Amino acid sequence: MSLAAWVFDGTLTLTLVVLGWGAVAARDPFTGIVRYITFGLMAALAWARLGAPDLALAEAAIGAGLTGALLLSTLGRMGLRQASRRAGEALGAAPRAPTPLPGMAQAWSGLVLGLSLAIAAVIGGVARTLHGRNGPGLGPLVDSLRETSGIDSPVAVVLLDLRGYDTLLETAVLFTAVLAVWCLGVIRFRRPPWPVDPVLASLARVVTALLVLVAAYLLQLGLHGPGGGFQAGAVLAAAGVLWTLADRRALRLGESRLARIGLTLGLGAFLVAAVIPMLAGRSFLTYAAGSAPAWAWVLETFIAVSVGLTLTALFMGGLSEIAEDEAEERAP
Amino acid sequence: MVVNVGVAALMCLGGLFFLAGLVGLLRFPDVYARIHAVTKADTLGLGLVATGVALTQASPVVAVKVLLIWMLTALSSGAAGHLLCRAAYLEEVDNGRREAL
Amino acid sequence: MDGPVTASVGWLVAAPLAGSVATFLLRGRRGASEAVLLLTALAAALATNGLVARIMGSGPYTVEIGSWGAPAGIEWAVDDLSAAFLAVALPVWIAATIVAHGLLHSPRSPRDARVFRKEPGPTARTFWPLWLLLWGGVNALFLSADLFNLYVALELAGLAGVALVATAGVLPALQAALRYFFANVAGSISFLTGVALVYHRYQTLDLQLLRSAAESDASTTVALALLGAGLLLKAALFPMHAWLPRAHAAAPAPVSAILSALVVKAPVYLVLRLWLDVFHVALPPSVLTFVGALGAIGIVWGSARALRVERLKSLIAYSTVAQVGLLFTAFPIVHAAGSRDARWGLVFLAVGHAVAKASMFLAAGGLARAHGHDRLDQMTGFGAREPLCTYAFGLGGMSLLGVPGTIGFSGKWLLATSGLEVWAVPWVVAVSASALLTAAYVWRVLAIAIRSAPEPAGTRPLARRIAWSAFALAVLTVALGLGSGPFVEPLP
Amino acid sequence: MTSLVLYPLAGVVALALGLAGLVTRPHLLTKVLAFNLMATGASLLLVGLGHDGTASSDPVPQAMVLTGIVVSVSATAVALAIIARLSRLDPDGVERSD
Repeated sequence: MSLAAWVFDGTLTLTLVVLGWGAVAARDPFTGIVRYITFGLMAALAWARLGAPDLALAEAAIGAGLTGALLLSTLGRMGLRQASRRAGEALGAAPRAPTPLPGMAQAWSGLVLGLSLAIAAVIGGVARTLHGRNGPGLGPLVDSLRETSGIDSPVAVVLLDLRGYDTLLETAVLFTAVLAVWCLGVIRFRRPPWPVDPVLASLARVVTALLVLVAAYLLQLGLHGPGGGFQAGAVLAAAGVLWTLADRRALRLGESRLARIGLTLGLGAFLVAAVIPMLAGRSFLTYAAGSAPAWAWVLETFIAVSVGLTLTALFMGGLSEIAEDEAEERAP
Repeated sequence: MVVNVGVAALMCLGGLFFLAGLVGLLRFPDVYARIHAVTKADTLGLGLVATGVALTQASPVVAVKVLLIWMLTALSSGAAGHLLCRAAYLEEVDNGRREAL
Repeated sequence: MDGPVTASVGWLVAAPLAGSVATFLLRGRRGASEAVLLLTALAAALATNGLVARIMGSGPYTVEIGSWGAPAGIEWAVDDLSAAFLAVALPVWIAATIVAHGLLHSPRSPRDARVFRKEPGPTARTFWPLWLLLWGGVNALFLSADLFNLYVALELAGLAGVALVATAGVLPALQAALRYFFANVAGSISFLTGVALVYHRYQTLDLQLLRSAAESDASTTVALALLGAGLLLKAALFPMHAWLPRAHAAAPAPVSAILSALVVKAPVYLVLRLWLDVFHVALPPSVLTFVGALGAIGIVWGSARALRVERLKSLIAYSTVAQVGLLFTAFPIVHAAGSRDARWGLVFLAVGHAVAKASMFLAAGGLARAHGHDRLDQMTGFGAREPLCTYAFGLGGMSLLGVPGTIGFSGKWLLATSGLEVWAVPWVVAVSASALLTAAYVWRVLAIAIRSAPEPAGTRPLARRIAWSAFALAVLTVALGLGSGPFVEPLP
Repeated sequence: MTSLVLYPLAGVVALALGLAGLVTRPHLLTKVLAFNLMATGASLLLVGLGHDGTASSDPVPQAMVLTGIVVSVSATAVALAIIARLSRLDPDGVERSD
């Protein structure tokens, strides 16, 4: 048993390290992105092995899936040729001066890699002494507080009640990302897209319905076991991405008032949950006794909607109407 | 016992199909053949493995879920294979092979 | 225990975030943004007022978010240190908001229109929501007493900062924003790694519990190094400073003011909190010597660059590199002296820099708007044209170099006297010498201001509220300076 | 010692490889990849250290990593939007495009 575990864990971690390095060291970014997506899927396996199904779901959907889709669509916006040859290297910095000595660049890379690995060795040494030494952490305490709170799932009770404030700020980070992407304006793909494929269009219809169902299922599961608002939102975002690909005119997030409200639902609901107790003289984000499950349900639902919309909006990129706004504002 | 042997056989057979798909991916000469190898063999392989897993489940609900996963994968990998081939065709990847279709 | 006054701290985070959502949703309504900004500022002012009153009255206190308490829940902890930063942050935010409003809504020069016609720049649509998110994020940083929560707040403030730099929309701004981004996330992940080690070493993330549990051992040292390295990168201490001057020079002026005054100050505050307060017993003193030495090099390097650059905003940005170096030079003094005076000296220096630098950047923004550019060689004689902006810049500069009567002087005086008591002579010399270098680059600008020259073509008058906001902050450095003596004395 | 110790160690290695990539790889998209690699590495460390196979797993690091994953994708999206916009503003880049 132990040997089998060592073989399995050894293979998985080695694959992770090799894929990770492969992604970063790849010659052209496309190869790197594909390797990174594979890395993300392997990381999802690792989360499952570490007893964290919530993370496995989130990593597969967000870490591998959506991040990969974002990277690939950026590559498409940069133009394949430009992206893979030189422009990506020259952007962001002044053109590199030719290195005075041949091999200088390699020496520099080697030096940095060596230093990084030395740092890793130090952290790894400390990590080995810490691993499994100090018992279950806050697990038992969280378990004992679950009854007080009323939320069943240990991860959900941490996420929505005990450390709900972290999650509030996290929804604010998501909101920041949408605003940042929108303020940069629309960036079209380098080449006009191909006509939408009928197979893709019908797939989108079927799968979207299924994905909404899956999202609802994950949402309902979230208060009792693995799943919840973020995972459900990620699944909704997958539907949104598919829909965007299949029918480019289907979603005009920024132009729809409803969609704008939807984007802010997660943060908005959290703020309401945080402020109501303050108005009643209690502390920030203190749910009234016994109402935590109800709040958690509301928050999870709103988070799912806004995460789904937010991630879709991030994938779609900026809005064309910003340019018009700009022109309007600048008229004398 | 019989079930266990059956499960093992299904899983091994599924694994073999995965292996065949992998060999095809690495060895076939052009993009269409490679996509063909992967999508077909892997879908079948996953189907066999999923059937094996479903048989081991005590709860029929979980078994149905496992088979549902297989059906979704079949749907999406078929569509993904189609889209990849279409992209390759429109982009004229693997010059010369386009006439072969 | 949680009276309304205590609980009202929450508005410092809730009000800006809610304001952000409101400005986003009410886009396009006439006067809506203004109303939301006004309400946000009012709520923040009331909360800050309650907080400072409570600190002066009954000392440090904590607020249990969700009423769970540490270690399961997250807490806000307010003491004189965080109160000082929050109290100073408020006027800086208000002044910068007024200037941002003035710059966004006053008619642009033809040159601006040409630059911005094709590419998106700051618009009311995304600017105010991002601005308020940054406000909330920075407040969250000064309040939080939980390591992981600090990580999330660092990410929120960092990402909003990057986005606000990018709102300038032009090529150098985007390149600077991207560099800022990479420095920022590298710092965040270093911090997160430190958080992971601390959690598994001490089974808690709460700073107050960590303070009593802290021990000196290998894992704590490595964790402190990782936490510190991340924060020093975000604070732009000398060899890790390269991202700062570009980002702060390229951002819209009010954004530069906030970034230099507050966003860079938050990691300095956190290093002070973690190294010299929470993990005081576990910190090897040699680390502080090292950091102090880097700070001293930073003073020289930043000032030397500030003497050479061609643009006013770059000059002020390099001055930030030098001043951050100065703050870290003071760390060994605070550690060696271990006295309340030395600590307050450092705090005065930090908040003094916040107010002074904000007023200088806002003045520079006004000057750049009036001239259509900020190239120093084509601004000769701006003192006569924009006297208020010039006074603001000059007074801010006086505070940086520590002219008696300003808050900068109080800080340096307290540091020097307590440093001399423990014979930390090299550090005292470095702190004092920084004044000479500061004087050099401030004088470089003032010399250009007072030289008489014909008005360059294309100069336009400036909206009054822009100059007045910058000037008000500059006056605040003097007010704080005059107030700082008695303010320190009566505290126990 | 169980084989689960390999996960935090792999996390640390991923962290180092990501850092090296962030510093030395010139392509901007690769830098974004490297930063994501670092984030995943730190997460593996955070969760992996608490899980030794004996105790039920600690939900607190899991919740924190869930937050971390969402924060990472937000940051990635911001960086990518800036990169895409840069590729339009850089005159060389535009001319050399297809």
